[in-house]
Amino acid sequence: MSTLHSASRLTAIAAIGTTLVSLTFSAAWAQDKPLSGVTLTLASQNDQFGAVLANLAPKFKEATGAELKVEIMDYGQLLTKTTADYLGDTKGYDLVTMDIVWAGAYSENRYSVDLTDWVARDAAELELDDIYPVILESLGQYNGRYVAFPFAAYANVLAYRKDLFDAAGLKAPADMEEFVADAKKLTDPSKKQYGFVANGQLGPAVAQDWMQYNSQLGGSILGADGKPALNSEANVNSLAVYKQLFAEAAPPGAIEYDWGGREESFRQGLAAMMQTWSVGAPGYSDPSISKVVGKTGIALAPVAKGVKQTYGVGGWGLAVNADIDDKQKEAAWTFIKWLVSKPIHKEFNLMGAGSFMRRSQMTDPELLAKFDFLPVIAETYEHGNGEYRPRIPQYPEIQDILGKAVNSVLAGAAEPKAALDQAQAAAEKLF
Amino acid sequence: MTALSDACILAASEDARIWTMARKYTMTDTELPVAVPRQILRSRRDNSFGYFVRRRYFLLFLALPAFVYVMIVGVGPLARGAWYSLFDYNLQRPARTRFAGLDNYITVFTDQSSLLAIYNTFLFTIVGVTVQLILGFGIALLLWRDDRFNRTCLAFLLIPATITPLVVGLIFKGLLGADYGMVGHLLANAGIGPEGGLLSDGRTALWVLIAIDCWEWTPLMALILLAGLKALPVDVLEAARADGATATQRFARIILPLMLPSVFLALILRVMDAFRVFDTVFVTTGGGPGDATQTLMLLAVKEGLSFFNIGYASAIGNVTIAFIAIMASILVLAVRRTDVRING
Amino acid sequence: MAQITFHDVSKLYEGSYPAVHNLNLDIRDGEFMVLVGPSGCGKSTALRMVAGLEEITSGELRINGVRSNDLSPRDRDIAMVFQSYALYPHLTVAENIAFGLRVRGFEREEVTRKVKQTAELLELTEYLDRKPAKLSGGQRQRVAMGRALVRSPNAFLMDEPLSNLDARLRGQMRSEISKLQRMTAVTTIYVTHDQVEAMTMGERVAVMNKGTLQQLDTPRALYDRPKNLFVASFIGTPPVNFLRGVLISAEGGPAVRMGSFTLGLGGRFGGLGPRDGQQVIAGIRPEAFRIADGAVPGLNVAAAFVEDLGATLLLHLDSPEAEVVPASVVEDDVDLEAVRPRLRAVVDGSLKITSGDRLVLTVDPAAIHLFDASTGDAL
Amino acid sequence: MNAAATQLIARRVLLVAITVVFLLPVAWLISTAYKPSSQIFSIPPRLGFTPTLEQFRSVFSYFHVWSLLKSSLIISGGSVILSLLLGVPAGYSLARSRSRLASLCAYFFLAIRMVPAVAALIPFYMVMRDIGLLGTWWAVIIINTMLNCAFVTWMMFSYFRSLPPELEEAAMTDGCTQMGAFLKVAVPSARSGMIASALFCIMFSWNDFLYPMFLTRLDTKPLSVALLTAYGTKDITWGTLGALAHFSTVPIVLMALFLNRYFVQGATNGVQ
Repeated sequence: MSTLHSASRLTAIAAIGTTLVSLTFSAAWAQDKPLSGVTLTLASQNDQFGAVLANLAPKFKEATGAELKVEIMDYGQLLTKTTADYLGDTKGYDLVTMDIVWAGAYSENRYSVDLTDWVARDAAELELDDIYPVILESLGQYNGRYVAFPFAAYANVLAYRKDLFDAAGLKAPADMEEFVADAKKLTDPSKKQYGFVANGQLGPAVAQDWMQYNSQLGGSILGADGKPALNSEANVNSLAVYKQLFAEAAPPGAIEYDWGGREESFRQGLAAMMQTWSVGAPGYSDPSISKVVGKTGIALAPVAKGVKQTYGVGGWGLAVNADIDDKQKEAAWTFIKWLVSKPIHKEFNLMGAGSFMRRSQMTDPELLAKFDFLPVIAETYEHGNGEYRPRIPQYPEIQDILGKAVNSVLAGAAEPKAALDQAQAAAEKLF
Repeated sequence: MTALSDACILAASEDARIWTMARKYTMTDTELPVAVPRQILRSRRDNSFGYFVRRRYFLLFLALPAFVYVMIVGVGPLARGAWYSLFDYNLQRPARTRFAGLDNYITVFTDQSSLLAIYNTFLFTIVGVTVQLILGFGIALLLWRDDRFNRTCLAFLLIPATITPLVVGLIFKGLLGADYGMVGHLLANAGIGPEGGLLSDGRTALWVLIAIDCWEWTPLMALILLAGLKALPVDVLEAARADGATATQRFARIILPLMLPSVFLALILRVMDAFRVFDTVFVTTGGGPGDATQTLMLLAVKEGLSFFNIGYASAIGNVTIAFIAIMASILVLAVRRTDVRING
Repeated sequence: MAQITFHDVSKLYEGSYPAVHNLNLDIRDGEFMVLVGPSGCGKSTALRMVAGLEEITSGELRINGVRSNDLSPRDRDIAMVFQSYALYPHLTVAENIAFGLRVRGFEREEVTRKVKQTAELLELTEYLDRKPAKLSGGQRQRVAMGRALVRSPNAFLMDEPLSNLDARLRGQMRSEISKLQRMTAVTTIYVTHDQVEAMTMGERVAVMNKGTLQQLDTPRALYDRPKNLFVASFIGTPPVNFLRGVLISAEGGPAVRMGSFTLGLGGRFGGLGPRDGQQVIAGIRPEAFRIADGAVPGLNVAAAFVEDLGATLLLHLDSPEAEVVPASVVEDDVDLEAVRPRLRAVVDGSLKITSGDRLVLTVDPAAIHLFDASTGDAL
Repeated sequence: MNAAATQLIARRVLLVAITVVFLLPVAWLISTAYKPSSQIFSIPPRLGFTPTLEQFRSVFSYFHVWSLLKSSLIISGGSVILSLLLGVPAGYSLARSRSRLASLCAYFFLAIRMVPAVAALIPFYMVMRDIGLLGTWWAVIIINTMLNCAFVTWMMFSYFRSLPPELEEAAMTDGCTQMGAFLKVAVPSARSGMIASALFCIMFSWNDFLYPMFLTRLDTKPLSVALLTAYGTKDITWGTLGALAHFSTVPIVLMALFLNRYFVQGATNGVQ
């Protein structure tokens, strides 16, 4: 009886104690975490980093007290919904992942908070020197002002099948001329073996891939005056080469491929070479989705002879919605700083985001152990070019016009010159 | 709109008449014989106006919510859209907005992409719906007899129509792909069709899309026609059979004329939807290759929801509405005419 | 129980002749009133106006002396039996019968009791749990009756309630409805296009045509003293014969001359006076003809064909002498009449008459109806 | 065997063949959802596979499937209920009205149904923003209801016109109020018409993605929008799509299978 009695008393005291302790603790938490009670909504492209961002949310809450909700959307949906959000001042999203090519539109319409002053203020905290200048410039700035802050940079690299190259006694192509020749050599439709694969699908897919090749073949979308020069001789030639590659060295279905289809065909062993964003590279050695584990190599993207040795850089910045109130803006900036900080960004990449952008990451042994292609990326960034796709406000329309032109050429419905002339006429109307 | 305002006016004028009557009769009320049932007396007092006026108000009251709702939620935004279509108006470049008059409409009818889109949309609708009507009628005739076997068949046949159109597009994209697609691979091996798959060639892509639409909607067509068949008067058909009409004669002379209302319903529903085709095209070809499978809705969605070119997108939308309305009117007229010719 | 009065009631539709035109009709408490006429004559419209299903354009409808033009059907407290029966397909027989009581808020036990009683009366007890779709035509008709009978309404309104039944069932139900009406003594308005139903069931019958009341009378009076050509032709089977004639003064007093056949009218008109020479139409019922035995002057006819009905023969006769006028009634039952008007006579079934036989017919002057040839009204 | 029996068998064989042709693509979609990723893309494509639920696991890791399903249910359910509440009375009213403008009015409703989504979407978006419903289920329900109730009105107009008015007249002489006659007699006897039009509405709302894509947010997103997202994603395989498609198609297919009897009945009266 007495033991029972004392036991219950003990329980009571313990209960009171815990309550008191938890009370003090939660008060302390509230003090420690400046963003308690804040909820940030992030609109994310459904690249690899999307899921990683969502997975990092609890960690961010632990660090700052703020809730992070990540809405992952496909490219078209993301563009449409975030633009609608900006235009309607609906404050649906606090943070938006901004494709490098949207920078012009963001800047012109003041969709996002100008982060320039904050970047300058927090330069030390951000460790800006550790981030490649090309990335800061093309993923974040437009006309010298920060419309977003880079968080996921991609390098355009050459992915190739070492085994096939070795078997044919070839080395990874050093320039575009070799690339074309090798692609043809390694094509054997009877064995379902193709030398090359790229995006052929109507829309952004074909436009972006072609712009990549175009740049490496010496073409340019804009002329020296900043106006479209789609039908320049260099562009017509490069489109002819692109068409030739599709006709002679690509899997027949490539005309319907977007990024996913292209990667899939490489992972399935259908194609020997492709230029691709570095972000897909880890997938080649994942046996659950890849049939070419251990047979692939990553090299610098080849550039045509006589063309300046620069490599494509792309990726995403985080923009802060200009419509939200100041407290939310501060919180959003806090998140950006937190995410790009050295330790978190390393973890971000370790979790599979594929978004390397700091010099320190290129030599980090832990990362290197997992991603052996980092030196290639480092080299790409050193000579990076983020402007081969013009980041002007009219970019979406130009991309659409180009996509249609290139896709028609690939489908055999038009000749390169005629298609680009027509595209040029359409593009001029936008200015 | 007109019907309702008409009813309102009717009710109002009726109102005045009733009031004078009511005054007249309240005087006679005092002289009522005792035998009058209380119920009648009570209702006299409760109702300030007569039953038939209340009947009109009642019907009006039933229709009004839907009408008001549609006006507010539908017609309001549409009217705004019609207004926008007169402007060169891009939400992303508000500074460049200017009154454009009919320029947007002129563009719709001169621009190569939109002309092709109009052509494709009509081709898609007319060929698709015609094929669906013929196949659907055939299936409906097969399913006519009402037994368990046919009911089961019908239930399964309806599955394509219930599948999300987005998924339908994905299914066929997956099946027809030249490299991994089951059908695409077979065709490639047999050397049939373009090398890159049926959807990758401008000469075949639209026909494939029509075929997909037929796959998806023929069963629904069959369902509506079957419903019409089941509503046919049995005695007429039996009389025709007794008169010794062959199956073909019965079909051409009896069934087809009597089925006109169902055919009309099926056509009007399908034409409306086919003309607004979007989902399946969006995921299979996205309008490509080039502009080969561009449709009006695809173009409108791209202009409106990707480029926020509201003026132009609204113009395309309005042209689409106009085309649908014209086709629907032609259908209505055609059916009336045939109906008059057959039924006198 | 109610008295129902139509006072100058009209129903107009835009762009067509009045469906009902200045109808004056007084239906007494407890009376069985039949409205009869060809289709489109306005009888159903009149009935529906009583029920409150049709709006009255002008005039006054009184139920128990109260102007009821603007009362809702519910407030009129009448029961109606529809031609299509209008049974609620989603309710069982019992629920169908109980419906009117339920919506009027009767107690549950009372409803059950009354439904049971009514079902017994109509021999529907074993079908109470069935849905209407599972009933035969006759059973449905009885359910429709039951729905009316279960309440004690001001009046029963019946709109061609028997027209969907076969002939035998119809005969049976005719007497049953009459019986039930007498039993309940509820004022009843019964609409039909069938003059047999009208004659056998109605205490009084209102004959309507083209929206106008032609004659309101007892069945016997309608038969004996039709007010105009329409009523004469509508009432009686086989229908009356019309012969064109002219009134003359003959030796034996006034007479009507029809072609070469002159028939003395006995004392019926006294002196003709101004009527002498008036164009008339003579209506002679088929059963009024007698076959003359030789000497007597009569109408010479030839039998075109003979229908042997057992007890009687129905003769279709061609008359070269007199001009037969087609009856102007458009009736579903009596077709082909207009094609070639023939005289019809009903004679004793024992006579041996075959087609082609030549006969002489006479008529009792008292059985002849005379109508003004221009107005069609009885003289 | 007599001619009639032979004919019957021929008809049935033909029907089965047609049904199989129509179902083959569906079967392929279903099968991809049970294939391991490595077997979906094989060259040459093959029929046999090792069944696995891997794709379903992957769907659940990418998407909040239950939340998507819930949104889809709420949006279609809400819109169908509202559409019936608005459309059935309106269709009844137009069918019973003696005004010559009634059928014109019915065609007006049909015309509303034809409106292409883009034409109304952006203005509607602004309105929803102004009244603060953006991102909620209500926004989608409201606009879907506009289209669906227009359709229901038109369909029920045709349906009620094929039903004799005597039923309601009988009810009113039996002592019903007008509302009583409508609710207790007209509505129950139009059951199959209502089920048929409800099915059409559910199919529309469930499958529509343009409106919800624009008008919903993370927590209110329905399945159709997620399908769109999945389609545009590089690392989501066909199998995962196939598995996700299960959730978006199976409920509707089941509904159609169970209710197709009403479909036929409803359409039977609706077309006359």
